[in-house]
Amino acid sequence: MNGTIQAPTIEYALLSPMLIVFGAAIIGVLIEAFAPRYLRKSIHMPLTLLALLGAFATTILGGVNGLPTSASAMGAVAVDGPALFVWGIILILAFVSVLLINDDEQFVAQAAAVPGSSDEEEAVRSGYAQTEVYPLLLFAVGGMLLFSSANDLLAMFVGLEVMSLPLYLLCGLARRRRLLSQEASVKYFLLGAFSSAFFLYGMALVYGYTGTVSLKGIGDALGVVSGQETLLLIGTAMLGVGLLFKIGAAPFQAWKPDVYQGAPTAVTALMASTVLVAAFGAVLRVFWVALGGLEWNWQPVMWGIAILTMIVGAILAITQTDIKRMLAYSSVAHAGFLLTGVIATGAAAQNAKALSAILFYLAAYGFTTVGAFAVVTMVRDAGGEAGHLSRWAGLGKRSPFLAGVFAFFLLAFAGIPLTSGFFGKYAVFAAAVSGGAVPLVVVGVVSSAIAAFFYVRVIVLMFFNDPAADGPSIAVPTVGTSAVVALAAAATVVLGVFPQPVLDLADQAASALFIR
Amino acid sequence: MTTHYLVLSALLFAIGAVGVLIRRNAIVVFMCVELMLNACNLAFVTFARQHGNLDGQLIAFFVMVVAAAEVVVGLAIIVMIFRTRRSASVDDANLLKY
Amino acid sequence: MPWLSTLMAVPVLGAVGVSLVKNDKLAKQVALAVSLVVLALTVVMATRFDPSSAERFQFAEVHQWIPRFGVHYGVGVDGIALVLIALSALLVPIVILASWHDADGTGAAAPPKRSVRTYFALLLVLEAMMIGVFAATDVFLFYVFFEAMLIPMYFMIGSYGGVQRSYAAVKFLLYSLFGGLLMLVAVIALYVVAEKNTFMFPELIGAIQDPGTQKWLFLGFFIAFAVKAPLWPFHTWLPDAAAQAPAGAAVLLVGVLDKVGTYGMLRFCLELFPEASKFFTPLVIVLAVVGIVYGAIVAIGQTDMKRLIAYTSISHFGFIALGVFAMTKDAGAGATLYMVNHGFSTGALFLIAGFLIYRRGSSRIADYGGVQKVSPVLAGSFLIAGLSGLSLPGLSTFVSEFMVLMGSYERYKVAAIIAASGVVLAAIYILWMYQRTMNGPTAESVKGFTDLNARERWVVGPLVALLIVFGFFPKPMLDVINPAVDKTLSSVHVTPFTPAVAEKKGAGQ
Amino acid sequence: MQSPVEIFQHSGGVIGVSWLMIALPLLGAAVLLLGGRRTDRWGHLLGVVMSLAAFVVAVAAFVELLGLPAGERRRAISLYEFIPGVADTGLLIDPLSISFALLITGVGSLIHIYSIGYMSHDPDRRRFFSYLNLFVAAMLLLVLSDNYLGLFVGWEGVGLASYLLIGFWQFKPTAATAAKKAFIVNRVGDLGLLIALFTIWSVFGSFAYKNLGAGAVQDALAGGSLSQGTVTAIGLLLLLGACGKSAQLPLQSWLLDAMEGPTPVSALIHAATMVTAGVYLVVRSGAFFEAAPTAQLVVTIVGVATLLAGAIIGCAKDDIKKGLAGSTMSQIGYMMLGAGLGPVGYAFAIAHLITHGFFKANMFLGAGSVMHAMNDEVNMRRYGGLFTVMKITAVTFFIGYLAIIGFPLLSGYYTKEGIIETAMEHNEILGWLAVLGAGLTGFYMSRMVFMTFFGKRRWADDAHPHESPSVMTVPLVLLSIGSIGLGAYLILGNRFMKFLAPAVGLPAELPEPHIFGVGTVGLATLALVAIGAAFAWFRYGAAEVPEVAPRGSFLTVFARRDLYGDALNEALFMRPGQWLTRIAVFFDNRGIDGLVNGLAAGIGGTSGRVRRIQTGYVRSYALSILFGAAVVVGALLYVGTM
Repeated sequence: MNGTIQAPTIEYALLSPMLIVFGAAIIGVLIEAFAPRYLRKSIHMPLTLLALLGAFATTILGGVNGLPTSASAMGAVAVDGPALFVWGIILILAFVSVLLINDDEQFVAQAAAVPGSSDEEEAVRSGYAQTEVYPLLLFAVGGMLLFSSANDLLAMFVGLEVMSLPLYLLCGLARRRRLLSQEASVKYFLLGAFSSAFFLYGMALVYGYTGTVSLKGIGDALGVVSGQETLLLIGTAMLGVGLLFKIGAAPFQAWKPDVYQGAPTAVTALMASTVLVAAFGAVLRVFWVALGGLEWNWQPVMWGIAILTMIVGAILAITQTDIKRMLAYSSVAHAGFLLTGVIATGAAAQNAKALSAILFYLAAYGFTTVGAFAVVTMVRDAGGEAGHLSRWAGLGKRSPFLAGVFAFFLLAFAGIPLTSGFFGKYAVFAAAVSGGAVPLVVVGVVSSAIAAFFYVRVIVLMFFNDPAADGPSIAVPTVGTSAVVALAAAATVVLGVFPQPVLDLADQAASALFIR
Repeated sequence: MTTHYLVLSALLFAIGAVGVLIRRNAIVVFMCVELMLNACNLAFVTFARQHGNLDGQLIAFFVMVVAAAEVVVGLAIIVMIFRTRRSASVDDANLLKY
Repeated sequence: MPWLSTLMAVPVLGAVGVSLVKNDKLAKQVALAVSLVVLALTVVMATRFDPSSAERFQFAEVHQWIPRFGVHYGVGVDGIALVLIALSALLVPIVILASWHDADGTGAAAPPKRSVRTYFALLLVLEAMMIGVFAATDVFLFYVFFEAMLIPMYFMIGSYGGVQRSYAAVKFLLYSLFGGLLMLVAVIALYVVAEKNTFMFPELIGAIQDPGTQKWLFLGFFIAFAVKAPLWPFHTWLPDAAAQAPAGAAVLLVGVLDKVGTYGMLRFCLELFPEASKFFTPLVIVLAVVGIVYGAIVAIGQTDMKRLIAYTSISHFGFIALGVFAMTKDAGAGATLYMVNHGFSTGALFLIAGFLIYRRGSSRIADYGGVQKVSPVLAGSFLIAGLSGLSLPGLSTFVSEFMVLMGSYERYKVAAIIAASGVVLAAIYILWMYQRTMNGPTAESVKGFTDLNARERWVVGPLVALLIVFGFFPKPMLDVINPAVDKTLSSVHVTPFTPAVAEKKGAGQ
Repeated sequence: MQSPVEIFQHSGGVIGVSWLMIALPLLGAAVLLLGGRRTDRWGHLLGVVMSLAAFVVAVAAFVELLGLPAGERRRAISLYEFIPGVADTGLLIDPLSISFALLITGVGSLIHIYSIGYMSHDPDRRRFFSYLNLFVAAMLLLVLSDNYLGLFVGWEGVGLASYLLIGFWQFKPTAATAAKKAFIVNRVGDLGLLIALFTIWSVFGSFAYKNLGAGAVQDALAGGSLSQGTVTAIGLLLLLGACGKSAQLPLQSWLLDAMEGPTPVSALIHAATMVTAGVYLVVRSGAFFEAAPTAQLVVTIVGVATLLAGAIIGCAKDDIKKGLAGSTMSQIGYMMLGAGLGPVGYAFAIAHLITHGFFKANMFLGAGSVMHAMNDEVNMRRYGGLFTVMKITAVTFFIGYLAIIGFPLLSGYYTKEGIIETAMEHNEILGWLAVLGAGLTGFYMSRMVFMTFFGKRRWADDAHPHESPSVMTVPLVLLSIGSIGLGAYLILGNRFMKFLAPAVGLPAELPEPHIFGVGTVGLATLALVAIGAAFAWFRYGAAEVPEVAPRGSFLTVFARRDLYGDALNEALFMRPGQWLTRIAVFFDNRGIDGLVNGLAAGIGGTSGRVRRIQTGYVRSYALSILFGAAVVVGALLYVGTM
């Protein structure tokens, strides 16, 4: 026992995406501290974009250099195929969302200023901008990267928090309807903290059962340790609660509609797309790698949750009157569809199939979502964005193109062939069927038939109804926004017509499954 | 004998959880969450003792740090909404529903 | 030359062109020209089709599309597909000509003006998909077209239809979508169970052996087709959709889109799941026969022309389904021929009804009377179309209906006899409608009617001509259809029908 | 007993081109329909020419057929493949079909000519002639086709022509309704015919007469592939079809309404030709009926019932056309009776059919001529004493009258007498009923003649009767000549029976027709006819005829109301049908569609209720999370214990 501690080995090359993002985030903080206000935005913007691009590039590089066979950073992070794929999606979607965020209409001038107070007017007049959003966003993204690739529960917990905390704040920074925004932020924060406490306690119990928090360790331990099954099961349940909360599976979906509606739409876009991706990365790791041996215990429960999630999402969305709220419920339903893939485990080949299906679905869904919310940001009236569906009536006549694109996104959500959504659904359901979960798939298609109703309803509103007299105007989109819409639409088309390349990519990523 | 500690942590967690459900003041609700986190800490330390490895204790430190960060963010948010609404009651904030 | 791909590409490009043209009139002309080109190409292709050839699907093209799912871009036609493609290619230009003013808000009680270009672009897109769905030899590709087809039709009903249009459009879309999604499950399961790693139809024949699985998959496919066809009791969307859709769209909806259902039964249900098909035959036949009688009776009770025609179609789809599931050569060929003839007949009925509505601005039968006096040609063509609806001998519909009934009688006497009663009911609903609209003293509101103008004559003329020509000389079509039907039935393994006399002889030897 | 001879494939000669008989009138119809108003000026002439051309071809074919030895007088020519593997389109020229062809084209041409005059004032005369040509073509296809499918096509074709012509004055609601009724009632019969065809197909796998001869049927019966029950069913179903077309009970109701059509139509279609198609069908299907005695018996019963019903109706009608229609029903009843009596009967039936074609057409056209003169007055109570003003019409009508009541030596006498005699040998009751029918005929026809041409003038004030133009009277004359001599020519020496033999067979022992029979039956018949005529004279000749019909006895009312046939249909089919329709429509909207919409509404409602759970209170969300957590824990533990 000599006092020498050998330094941990860190695979900087592999981890560089994370490091870049975090580094950029910290620099961003420093900018907030030192750069003059009028310069900040013009520095933040390129910095953030560059950071994300760089991270993406290094992610690709990591993929090209061949995947490591063992976890990195002393087994804390597993930079494996799925991780890289998920990172890739997250980074692109984040990049896209940043283009949305770069819009003064989105964020409050000064969060500290009380709504309607004199100092808010002051802040608005002096053209302040809450430029902290950029570093916050970078932190959140970094958190996602860690969350989705963590190879032990501690790292995962840290990632979870690093991802969530900035988002709590971002939710509260809407420029219009600040009360709603702040309320969303509070709700998200309290419930998020509450759920992460569950995650933590579950982690503690699992640790108590296995004596380790590394996923690999847990997985191995399940085989050998015996007795105190209860401890393990409760632990599993609570871990599950923490994670399912993040993906908004029923009955933990309550926060989603409120938060999605209240938050600035750009942030909603970010959350709706990237958080789901990251969370599913984590879910898969925990339930397949760590708790794979417990399959027979958690699968039945997961069945129930998946079914409930699909149904609740579909049914509740039908009567929504706010477009963002409706999309929130739709994302609940989609989380349910994805869960069918999580359940479809079996032999290695089957797992790979399911995994790649989920990865493809995430990519497809993420793009469409960002696009849809981008369109939402453009439909405005006096009070800011025209959220209420009735205001969308006859949009198809006022601006056919925008309405057409939005309709296209909706059809993709509904899973109509020749859109990305269709192949996403198909892949997941196919995996589920070959995984023997046919009843689940039947529920899936039934609920997506129900879901189709409210997507179609919006189309009816936009195209078949006559415009409201004082209907909303279409904001002249910023370059960023229009770029986002274009990109999302392109992705939805391409993935809907030639999904093969992305499917291959997902297959490669999934072929080796998760490294332990 | 570590069982007692575990029971205690479970109790603390339960108290925290119940607190979140029944208290109105956002600050207090938040405190209850902190209480739940600390219950977890206790559990970690206990299990660390049980297994005779340091992971649990180490995790406890991490949790404290995270909790601290959470406090920072949480208070910021709560203060923000308190200033607009002149109330810290979580029940007042229910414009978003159905 | 990749005939089928061309047939699909031309209308798609045409649609792009039409939507780019700025001037409405020009757009219409472009659309018409494009559809005529497609028709011409189809005719040329048909002439090069060799019914006697050994290879089943001709003009076949197979390219990998999504290897990951074993999906190919696989197209090719046998006799059945060919005649249906020809039907589509023929109806589209006629519909375009007939819908000349449907979108530009003229005419009595027309819906408010909508984008004309969009309407005709949608028509062309729809045509491409209709051709695709019949040409697809890859089950997945078929499914893709099967679902995607809904969208253009949905918009055509929804934004160019009558007062109730959005209700009708949504009902149509959701109903079909629901069926389609059930089919999706079956499609997936088919792929998984067959373990052929391909969706190519020929390779999937006989791939599913286990009868239990067959039954489930059959149901998945069948319900989708039964909704599409539509078969009783999945039919209630059709009257709404057909009544609300503009006449042209209604023609394509009832004349072609719905045929995809019966076509699917014949092509996929029978061949992929022969055992299950035999197992469910009694059920299907009951549904079909009920549909025939029920549809006819409800049609008699209608007060709205388009709804009436829609219900007659429900009755007719009963005949087609009966013919498909009787699984005899005559019935099968009859059913296929029926699909085509019904396209002509119902097409003509809807379009002429459309002309009436365009003049009078109402589809209520009670608002007409004595039209024969003021516009005899309109009335005359309406009568011929109607008579084809009650399948009068000498019109092509008779041949198909006769073959269906005769072929069904070979196996299911009772069913065929009950179905035959539709012959009487058909006379009632058609002639009663004709009497109420065309005969009797001329109603005030009808006095000002003009007779069919040149454009409208060009719309009706070809249809009537085809009805009569194929009524006396159906051989050309049957020669194309028969071999295909034989192949189909041969892979279902049903014992072909032999007359009692011949049987005895066979026994004697 | 000698059965029909086999059918030979034929080529060349006139028979080889006998399809022209059908093609020419069809062409005429097409030209007139497509030509539109342009052809108004000469349209009617084209119609006549086409019909006459067909007649010429028919005669030529007839001559050529006679040139062949009796054993080869069944010539089939195949034209083209109609439905591959099912049936070809082909014609069969044999004594039976050619006699029909001659009747149709001959009488048809005369009526065409007559119509030129009769329809001269109608703006739509061209359309009328196109329909007439269409009818001739369809009727010829019906009788000339060499297979049942072709027959069915013609069968429906004449149905269409009849529909179009009854409803020719479609602006009259009564006409339109009558036309529709005729078509629909016929369809009921067609249903029977269709099913008969299916059954024949399922047994024999063919529709061609050459495969369905007596031999084939007997073999099938012997071979066991055709049960007695089946062949009886075939017979009855064919009969049902025949009843529809020939207005036999129970499908007679349409014929009287059909008189809404222009009179030439009533003469050609609803007296001379189309309505006799049922008889043709029964005779043509002799092979089946002879194998099914039950079916044959039913045929005779239907025949007798109808001949009495028709006669009774005829007795009470004041509308001259309706009266003639009733008589037509009755006479076809005689033919049907004959057709049910095997080869002997066939000959008499067809012979009566032909003579009836002449004298009934003759009388209808006469009636038309009268109406023409009385500006379309049809009520005989407003006629009377017309003999003086329109002699030709009166005389020709009178000849027709004598012929139909069976006045000795005239056409009707021989043919009707033949049927009655044969029936008598076959079954006394039927025979005597037929005799009774003859008596009734004597009464109602005399009544008609007396009310129309004799007695006091009861004309409307604005009526100025005058003889019709020669274009109308010449056909009357020609037809009346046929009404005089044709019967004797056909019957004496069994000329017609022998001629028909190749087609329908020949009975073992032939009857010996006399120029004037003195058998009991013959005398009885004459006596009854005389009584009937005398009674009619006493009631309508000598006595005053009231201008408005008296209420009349129950029997009279019964007859006026067509024996309550319509009332019966209405009670049994129409009203229930209407109810059924209403119920079905209601069920469809509320029931099935209600279910569909209800489902949608249900989901919506659920959604509306469930979303209330989302109260907006953080704490309730937290509760839901805690609750969910508890459930998950519980579930996991539960699963774990299993």
